[in-house]
Amino acid sequence: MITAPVTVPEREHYLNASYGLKSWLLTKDHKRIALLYLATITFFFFLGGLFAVMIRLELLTPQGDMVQSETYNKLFTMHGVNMVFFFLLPAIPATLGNFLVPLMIGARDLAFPKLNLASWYIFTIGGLFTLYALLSGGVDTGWTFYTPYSTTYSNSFVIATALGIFIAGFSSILTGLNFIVTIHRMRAPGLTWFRLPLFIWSHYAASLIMVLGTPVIAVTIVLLAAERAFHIGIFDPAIGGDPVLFQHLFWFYSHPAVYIMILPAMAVISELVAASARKRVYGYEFVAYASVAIAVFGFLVWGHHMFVSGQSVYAGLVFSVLSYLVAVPSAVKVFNWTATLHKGSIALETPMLYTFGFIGLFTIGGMTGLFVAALGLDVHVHDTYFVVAHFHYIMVGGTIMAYLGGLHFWWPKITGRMYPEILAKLSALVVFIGFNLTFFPQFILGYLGMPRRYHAYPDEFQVLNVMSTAGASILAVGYLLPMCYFIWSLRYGKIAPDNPWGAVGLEWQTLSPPPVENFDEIPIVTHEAYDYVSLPNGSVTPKKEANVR
Amino acid sequence: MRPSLPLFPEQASSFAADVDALYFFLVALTAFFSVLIGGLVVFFAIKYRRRKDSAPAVIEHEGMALEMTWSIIPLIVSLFIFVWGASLYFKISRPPGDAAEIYAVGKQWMWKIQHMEGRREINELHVPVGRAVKLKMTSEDVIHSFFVPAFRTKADVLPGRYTTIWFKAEKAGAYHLFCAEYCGTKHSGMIGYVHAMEPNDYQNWLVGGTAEGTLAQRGEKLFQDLACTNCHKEEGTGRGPALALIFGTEIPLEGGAKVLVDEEYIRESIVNPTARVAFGYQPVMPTFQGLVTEEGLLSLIEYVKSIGPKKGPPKPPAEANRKTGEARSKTGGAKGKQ
Amino acid sequence: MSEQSLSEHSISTTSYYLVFLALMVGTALTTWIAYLDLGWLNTPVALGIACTKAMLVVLYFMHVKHGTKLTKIVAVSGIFWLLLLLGFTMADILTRGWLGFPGK
Amino acid sequence: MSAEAHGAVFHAPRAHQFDTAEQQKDASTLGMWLFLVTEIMFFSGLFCCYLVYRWFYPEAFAAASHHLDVALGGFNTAVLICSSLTMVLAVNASQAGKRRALVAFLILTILLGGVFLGVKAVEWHHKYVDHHIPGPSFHFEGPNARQAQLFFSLYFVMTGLHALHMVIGIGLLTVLTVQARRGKFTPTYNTPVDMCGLYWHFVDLIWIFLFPLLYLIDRHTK
Ligand code: HEA
Ligand code: HEA
Ligand code: HEC
Ligand code: CUA
Ligand SMILES: [Cu+2]
Repeated sequence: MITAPVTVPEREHYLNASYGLKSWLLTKDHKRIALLYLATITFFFFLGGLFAVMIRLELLTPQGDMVQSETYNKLFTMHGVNMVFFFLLPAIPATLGNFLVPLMIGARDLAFPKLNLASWYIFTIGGLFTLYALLSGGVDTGWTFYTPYSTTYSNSFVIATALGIFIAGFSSILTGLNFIVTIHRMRAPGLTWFRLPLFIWSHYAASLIMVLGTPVIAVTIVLLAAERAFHIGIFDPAIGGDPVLFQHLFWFYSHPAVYIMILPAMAVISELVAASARKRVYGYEFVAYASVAIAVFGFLVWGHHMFVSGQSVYAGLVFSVLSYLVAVPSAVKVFNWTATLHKGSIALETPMLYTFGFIGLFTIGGMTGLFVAALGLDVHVHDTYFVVAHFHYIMVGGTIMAYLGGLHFWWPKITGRMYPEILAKLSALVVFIGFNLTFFPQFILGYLGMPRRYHAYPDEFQVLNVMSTAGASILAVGYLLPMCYFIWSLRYGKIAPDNPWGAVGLEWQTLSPPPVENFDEIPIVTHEAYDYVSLPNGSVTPKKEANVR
Repeated sequence: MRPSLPLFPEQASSFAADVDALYFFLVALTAFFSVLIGGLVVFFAIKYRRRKDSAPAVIEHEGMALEMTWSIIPLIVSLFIFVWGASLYFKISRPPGDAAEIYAVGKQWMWKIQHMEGRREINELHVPVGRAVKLKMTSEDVIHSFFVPAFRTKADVLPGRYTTIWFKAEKAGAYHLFCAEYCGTKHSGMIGYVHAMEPNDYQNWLVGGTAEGTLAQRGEKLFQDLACTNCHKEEGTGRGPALALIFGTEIPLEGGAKVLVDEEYIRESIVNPTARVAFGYQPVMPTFQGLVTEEGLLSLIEYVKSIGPKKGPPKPPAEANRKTGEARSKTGGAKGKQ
Repeated sequence: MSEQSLSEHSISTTSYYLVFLALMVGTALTTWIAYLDLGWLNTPVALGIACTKAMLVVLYFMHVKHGTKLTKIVAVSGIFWLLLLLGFTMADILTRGWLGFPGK
Repeated sequence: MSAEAHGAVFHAPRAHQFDTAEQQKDASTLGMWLFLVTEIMFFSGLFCCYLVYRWFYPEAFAAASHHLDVALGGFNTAVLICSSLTMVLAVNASQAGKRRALVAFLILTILLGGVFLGVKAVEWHHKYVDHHIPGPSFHFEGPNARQAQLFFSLYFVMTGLHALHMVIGIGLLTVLTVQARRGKFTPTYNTPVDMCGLYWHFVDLIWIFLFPLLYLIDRHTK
């Protein structure tokens, strides 16, 4: 696939406006910060992936033969911590969101560019803390840090890891705060709330959670660290502390946090569906409100992680019924996306393949959420591989699919280069197959009763585990491919036009890659989002006409 | 060994089939919605795929009716699942009145089981088939979780607190017992077997144990060894109240409140005696925290439960209730961490 | 003119002094009441006074009274989410043992 | 909030991403309020622990609370309220363009904050002397000694984090004072003073709740 490097036409844009490491490390341009984040989280993704591969290799055989059980426990903890806090939470908001929110609302930057840069530094410092914990021996509490194991019994680097998460939490808060203020205060003239792309609505909703939820995990971690360091006994049963209280505080954040992970993915899917079908998203208002509903009601269901924890039966009832209520807006979204395709004009490029993957896998993942939200059934499947499969279906099958789809979709805008289409389609297929082979057997394993966080397991579970491991190796190939061809395309990719997909968002009205200040002239918006009627057939209108004045 | 590929766990408890019914319903529902949505997506993608000459997308009229349909149907379906799941949950949570009691203590990384009749076992639990069994559980260190897949039930085991789990085995056999809550290095080694036995075999097994006496007898011995008798005299003449027949009753506390004497309260009275002080007494009882193991505590509790008016045969708690004429009330229960 | 536009309304300093006075009185009051036996009412009354004081600070010192609607919404949502955390946690704590079995 | 209407005059430094100074100020205010909401949620975790444990162990909490010094706590409450007053007067002065008054009120606020921290330090020292610092050396006379430790754990975490906020606030105010002396703030540009004011009042707010919750539990029973 090696072709001669294509020379870039001399035009100033955000990538070539200044050169040198300093110009990147001190940048206040949201687009460059997005790329800084992209690099950082890619690192953490592959680190987390490396742990995943080691987990899967260990589970190839029933005996705990590849690594010691201490090591195994550290592997899945570091896998979960890395993937959740240092990859998936910032994955879409801090990269695509950071890049696109100002572009989509016709702003020159986020409201607080310095905070934005600070958030990246904070994130990186948090990551370094966790890396330090990892290199000096790791941590073995599970990503949930349940007390009193984490406070009193674990001999690993709990405080350093927790501190890393604490610090990274502030980057999340800053990102969310920045988005909310930007969306409220920086919209281009004429861009009313109901003309906003759904990408913005979803990011707004996710930002609400970041702002409202993250501080609670922060203070919980402070208490955890204080208890561990000084034995002050906040959660210590020996002096009357209640370990279940820790779980309440932990899940008050960590359940809504799963919606921080899925809402931005839904944001991407709404854009991809509309652009690929060249059609307004069906039921725009419903999809928009559904985002906010998920964010708000998502705060009321955290106790569904605690159905067998010694929480009261009545609290279990409340949390269960609310979990079902919060599932409905997700269902509404799925149905509306499907309806958008009806009578669309559907392009089957790579982003759309990932979109299909997302819709299908999110449906399965979400529906299995209904299994685990069913009180009587969760008693059986709680803390088994069924739950592991449930959340990987949503987080890997859902969010990562959307993330990859979004990366392909906006890659031309971000870099000014096209990715290789055929190779991309092929890897989308590899990811899809590898994914299902990895995680579908885990549903069965879970219902059979294989508990999670098990280093060794009874023989009868082996066949399914072997399938899962085989799938993971296919999945690894599927993730390495895009990384390779994306890097390849930076130099050798075809030069991208300003609007390769014929889409109508404001971000497509500016150049690829965008100029430093995003727009030569701040657009005035007179149309609702996805107005493919006024721009028939998605034709690329000359820039000046793009937004009728 | 020939590889085997099981797809479904054995059903060995009274509610296993009920749980599976809900499971199969949900599997069918998931299959339905996944096929529906996946099918539609693929169908539309093919039918309306963009060709060189294909017409632009058709903007449809957006019907409120459609939106309502696909909001309300999932709502109804999911509430239906909720009700089903919840009723099952009550069934799984609430042991029948005649359930036999067994104590379990979780500890890094083993299960210690105590039968009332005196037998003790580690990582094994023998239960009779056809009889409901209720386990009172606690932990000596971190949180564990008692999980028997074939019985479709589990419950976390917490330090400093008692939790309950119950089941009725329906089929003789040996079933996996797992610890399902991550508890440290050998979490995956904290496993064992539940042996469900025919009632006769079970009786034989029960009496086959060591001659340590019943749990209550062991408790009585401990009660003497720890010199509890110095203060808790039978006639109530000591510095502490007489403990006969208090189990299951409500007793007045210093400060006007009342408390239901249950396992939790007795445990608290021993490890943290001054937290709630019986009416008319001084807070002089020393704490025994650290001096008694969780198992010891269980035997003490069992002893307190068993003390009758005179040295008679141990009375089951239900009977004690009736004697004192006090009903177990829900609200009067310990306000603390039940 | 621009001053008006930027700082919305300037509250007169007298109202600041009045609020200050009310806060001081509230502090004295709450301390005094704590030494009276009101039965179960002691804590609610103390919290009531604290809430009133907090309201005064938020409305006058923090200018929410003359702030935008959005500011009000943001301030209220903070309190609301605080109550969510407390309320739903207590939903568990208060109902433990309702079934009459330890842990249920 | 039409920008054109008032946007005619601004001497304020305006960042490139904003169209008008008003938009910038609006954004800062909203951002600050959102930040305060995160602060509320941060403390809410502590209030949650407090509520649960006080519900579990009312007697222990009352007994432990009686070891706090109401006089010092009350005095500190008054000090903080005074500092809130001086802070709001500082904001007022900056809006009116009175540089002298602004600097004076800022310094007063810093001093009051210092007094609060000093008194706090004295209180903590008492606790240290009395072995009421949670941990291995904790000692408490009377029943419920163990649960009393829970109270003191929360007491220290809550007042400690509150004091940390005060320290940060004093740091910010010091920077402001220097800037104010240099005449950085004008009637049209005083956002930083405003924002610091909001922060300072928030810290006061937290204390308004901490005082009755920590110091005044069942005082009448003693
Ligand atoms: C991005 C992440 C993400 C998302 C979006 C979700 C979404 C949901 N989750 Fe999941 N969950 C996790 C990540 C996520 N979860 C993680 C990480 C854990 C484990 C944590 C740990 O213990 O380590 C977990 C665990 C978990 C549990 C605890 C299980 C246990 O430990 O025993 C529960 C219980 O209720 C639950 C429920 C749900 C529900 C009801 C939804 C709903 O929001 C899903 C809604 C979606 C749909 C319903 C699909 C679309 C709908 C249709 C196609 C139409 C048909 C619909 C109907 C008929 C209703 N999840
Ligand atoms: C965002 C979240 C996320 C993501 C993306 C993943 C991705 C994957 N996860 Fe993860 N997982 C979690 C979140 C996630 N997981 C969480 C929260 C837990 C619970 C932890 C706990 O219990 O505390 C968990 C637990 C968990 C378990 C259960 C462990 C146990 O309970 O004992 C398993 C087992 O199969 C697993 C597997 C996988 C696999 C195969 C992938 C694959 O998708 C990964 C694919 C990626 C790769 C394969 C990388 C490819 C690259 C290379 C291999 C090259 C490496 C090279 C260099 C570093 C240069 N995960
Ligand atoms: C120094 C004397 C003393 C010793 C020794 C003592 N107790 Fe007590 N006990 C008391 C007093 C006094 C009370 C009542 C006040 C209270 O509730 O704390 C009491 C209360 C109790 C209660 C609660 C009964 C009720 O009516 O509230 C139980 C149960 C109990 N003790 C069990 C024991 C056990 C078991 C031991 C030995 C391991 C023991 N006690 C040792 C003095 C003692
Ligand atoms: Cu015990 Cu896991
Ligand atoms: Cu959840």
